[in-house]
Amino acid sequence: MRVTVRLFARLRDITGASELARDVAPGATIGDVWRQLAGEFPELASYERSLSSAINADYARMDQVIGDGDEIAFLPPVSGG
Amino acid sequence: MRVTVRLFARLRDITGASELARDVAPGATIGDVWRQLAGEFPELASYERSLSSAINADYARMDQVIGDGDEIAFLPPVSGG
Amino acid sequence: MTPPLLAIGRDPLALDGIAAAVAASTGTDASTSSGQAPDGRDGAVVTFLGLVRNHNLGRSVRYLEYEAYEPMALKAFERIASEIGARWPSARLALHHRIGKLLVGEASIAIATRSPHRGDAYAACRYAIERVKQIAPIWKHEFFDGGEVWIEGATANPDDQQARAEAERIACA
Amino acid sequence: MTPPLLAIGRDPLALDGIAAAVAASTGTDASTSSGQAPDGRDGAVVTFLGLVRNHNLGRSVRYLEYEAYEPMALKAFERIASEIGARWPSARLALHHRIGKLLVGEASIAIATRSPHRGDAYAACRYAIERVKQIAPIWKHEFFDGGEVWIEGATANPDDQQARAEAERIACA
Repeated sequence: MRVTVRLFARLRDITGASELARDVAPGATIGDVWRQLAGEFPELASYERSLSSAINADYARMDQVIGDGDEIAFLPPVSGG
Repeated sequence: MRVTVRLFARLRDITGASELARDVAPGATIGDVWRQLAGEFPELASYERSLSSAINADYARMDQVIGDGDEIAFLPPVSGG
Repeated sequence: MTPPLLAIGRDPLALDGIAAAVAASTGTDASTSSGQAPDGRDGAVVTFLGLVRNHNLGRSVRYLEYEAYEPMALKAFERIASEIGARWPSARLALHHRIGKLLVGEASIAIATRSPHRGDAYAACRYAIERVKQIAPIWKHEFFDGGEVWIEGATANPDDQQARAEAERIACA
Repeated sequence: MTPPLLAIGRDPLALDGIAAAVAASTGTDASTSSGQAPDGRDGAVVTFLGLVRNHNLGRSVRYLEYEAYEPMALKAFERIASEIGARWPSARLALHHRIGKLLVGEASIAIATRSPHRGDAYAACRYAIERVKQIAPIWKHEFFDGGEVWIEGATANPDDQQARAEAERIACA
């Protein structure tokens, strides 16, 4: 199962990519994707507590199960306005 | 001693004039001018309690003594904005 | 030419004009203008437009006529700018009031405030309109279907500290 | 052509544009637009501009770069419009956010609200900016003399009722 991962602001700087493709197991949650990424990019770990996440541009909890082709986004604390 | 009296909004409608010249005795107060006018135009009397007054475009109390050539203004409750 | 910070007159009001006026102002109090470019200090601009409504107290409004004691109204605006300078020292104010005949939907008053932080700009802008309604010698004559009436509010003496405190209470969350 | 009520993009923001957008909106909730002329119902327009400041936390700011998750930001704006429609049913909202490189003094966000009475317009306008700062997936990258830093606020889940109540508390005097 393949998903697109979108990364913003400092998360994008850390990973060096605004968009990544990742293979995940069926039944995987957003949290599983996050832990996989945090394994690749240890600097991400400090965002564990302040992070928000989304599926297909809607806020979603880390325990939400994802589907094939979903767009997963990880959002550091926002600073718009 | 001669003063100019400025009247606004409904006070102007009642008196039929936006500006009147009136002779007053030395030592007269704004209140004296008002009572003189209210004698001429009895409809003014209902404004006794809600009225504001000014001398030379500055708010002033009814007991303030006026001088020759002053511009006295009587202001009904305001409704700008 | 930059519009004046405080004005009363017959010309239609525009948001851009009032915002340009306050943007051109500098200094530490709201009543000071020097025509200089804004200096990057301000993070917030708040504007208010008061519009003529088509209904008032159940009456169908056709149009309004605003009348003012103009030199005294300008003094009232200066007083309001000075009060804002005392209460919100970093805020700047521009305030234009229109008089004469105004149709439904037209703006009778335009206010703009700027300050480093948005809380002060919102509060100063709200305070300005509350104080205009309290102390500016301006009156609206309402022409509605079936008649006309002078609107009379509740004049506060500008030195009435209770009225001023009420305007401040409304302005400050 | 009337500007959209809710938008995010790279074009400079203008007060007149946001005011025209909200003026063209009609209907009973802030998220509805029909392009019709205003109907004389509204007596108040409040606008807010957020400007890039030259100083932040003691740093001399050279410029900002705003980044957004655009489709999700638009959804956040729609949510805010809907919240305003629920809390202030007679208020209408327009909200434009700019992204990309912004120089000191330029506007990053423009908000306009209209309503029959000024209290609702002020409150809805203030609520909108507070909520944007809480829930819109937008980030500022600050470039200052000597370095750069991503600004990180405190994201609130949009369903976080405590954050929403706090925005409402700030908005309502």
